[in-house]
Amino acid sequence: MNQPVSRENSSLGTVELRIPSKAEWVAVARLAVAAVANRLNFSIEDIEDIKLAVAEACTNCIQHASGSDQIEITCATEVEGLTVRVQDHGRGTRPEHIASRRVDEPRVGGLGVFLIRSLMDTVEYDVSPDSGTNLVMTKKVQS
Amino acid sequence: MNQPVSRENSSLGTVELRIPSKAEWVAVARLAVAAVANRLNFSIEDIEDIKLAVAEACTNCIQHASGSDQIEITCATEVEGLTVRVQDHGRGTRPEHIASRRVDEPRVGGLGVFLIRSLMDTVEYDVSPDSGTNLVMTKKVQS
Amino acid sequence: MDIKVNVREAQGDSYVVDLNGEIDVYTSPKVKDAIGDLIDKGHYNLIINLEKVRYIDSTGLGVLIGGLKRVREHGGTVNLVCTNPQIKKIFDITGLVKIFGIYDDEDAAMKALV
Amino acid sequence: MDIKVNVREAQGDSYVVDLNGEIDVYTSPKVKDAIGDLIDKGHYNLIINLEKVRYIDSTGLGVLIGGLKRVREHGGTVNLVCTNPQIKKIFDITGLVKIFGIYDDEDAAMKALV
Ligand SMILES: Nc1ncnc2c1ncn2[C@@H]1O[C@H](COP(=O)(O)OP(=O)(O)O)[C@@H](O)[C@H]1O
Ligand SMILES: Nc1ncnc2c1ncn2[C@@H]1O[C@H](COP(=O)(O)OP(=O)(O)O)[C@@H](O)[C@H]1O
Repeated sequence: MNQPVSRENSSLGTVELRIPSKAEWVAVARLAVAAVANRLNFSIEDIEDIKLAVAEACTNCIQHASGSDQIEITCATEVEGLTVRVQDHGRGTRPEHIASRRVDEPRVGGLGVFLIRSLMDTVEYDVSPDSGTNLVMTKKVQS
Repeated sequence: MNQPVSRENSSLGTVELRIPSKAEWVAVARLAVAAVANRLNFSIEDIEDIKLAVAEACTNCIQHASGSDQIEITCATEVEGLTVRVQDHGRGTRPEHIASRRVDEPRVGGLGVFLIRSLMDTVEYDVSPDSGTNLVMTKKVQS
Repeated sequence: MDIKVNVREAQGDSYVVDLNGEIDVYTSPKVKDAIGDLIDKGHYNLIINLEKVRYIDSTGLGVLIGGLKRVREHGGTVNLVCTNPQIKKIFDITGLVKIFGIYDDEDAAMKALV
Repeated sequence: MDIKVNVREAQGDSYVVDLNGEIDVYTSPKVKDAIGDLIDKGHYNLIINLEKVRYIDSTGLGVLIGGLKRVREHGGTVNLVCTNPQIKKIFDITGLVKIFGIYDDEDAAMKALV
């Protein structure tokens, strides 16, 4: 018989957070997500990575998602790792802006998406000019 | 002319958190609310008070609100202080259980509501057998 | 967010339980087990060192009260070492200062025990 | 969650900016202002001490890069003091190690400056 692969079984629960789309609340998001990650078996370094990725995602919502007044952060936890969704309802961007690329020369700005892609295991952007930007990123617990 | 008292004006925004009704997530709630309180002008002692009150409220949802699988924590921030709502959708309790009272003799249990009432400035329970328990508590920033 | 528990034998058949971290609804069962184990083995004079505890909630207090009740049945006692002002305040407002011996260091807690 | 900024004069018309805390989208304007003030006053040789910085994000990096660009226009430079491995890692993966002088202590950063 086939071994049923049950994703449900490994779920440890979902934590949802909603903050105003303002700079002063980003710290709440990154501390809350760090606390969530702390409940899984992540190393301190991995937790720092997740914290920064979430903060970069929120910072982009604040700086670029015009018309959105809230950011929704959803953390789905599993024994194996963490899936974080960061969603705004502002005006989205064009896919080329959030494409993955290399850092070549010093300049102000343009590091946020690069850091998110560097620090997380998988990163998926769903950009829509109407309904905002939906970022889903995952990190696996190192075993 | 009368000075219009505008509550809206002093609002700094609302942070909402939803955690599974399980012991391992209470720490996330208290750390997130502490981070919110940290953005207001609270003293470290006041932040510790708020942290404990929120944790006690969540602990009660987990231990007593049977049938509820989530806890909603809403933090409404103002320059003057913080209003935290902790809500579950489990079976509620009778009002006499959450009444304010004195601690007279040692016993296991029965300290949670007492602590919440001691640590916060105002505490209002809205208990309903059907729709769960809704606790609204406030703390003012000392000026 | 977690608690470390360390148990060590001290003078006169007393035991010290060192706690390090946060005691809440998630971590207090671990503390309860450590204290319960000692009592099950017949050790009724305990020092619980809370110097490195940054946070305690009512479930943590409940574990300490439960331990105290059990050792008292055997003529024993539980003394606490506690210096954190926030935690001292919690013992104050709950009235637990009146039922626990609370000391600033382990020496004082030990002297009061034996 | 906040940042403390302290500016002090050092040898040879150089200045040290001590940062303590977390540099993010909320706190980085404060850092930007401190560095901008120094540059506006004609100080182009700066050491930014990140030893007590526990966290930095891309807006913080942007402030440092912006400062470096401005002082370079005047033949100056910005050296960083950084020991935190997580923050060093961020400089690594962004390639900023190549454009900043990053040192383990202030002495080394100073020697490289003057
Ligand atoms: N949530 C978002 N809403 C709208 N645009 C976004 C969002 N996130 C990223 N972007 C787009 O991606 C670009 C790259 O972002 P980033 O790498 O963080 O650099 P920077 O923010 O400095 O431009 C932004 O300039 C913006 O156009
Ligand atoms: N969210 C809740 N849902 C249902 N009952 C509750 C809730 N919060 C408090 N209660 C009731 O209030 C009582 C007192 O709570 P508390 O003072 O924390 O002591 P304890 O939890 O040890 O009983 C509980 O025993 C319970 O009956």
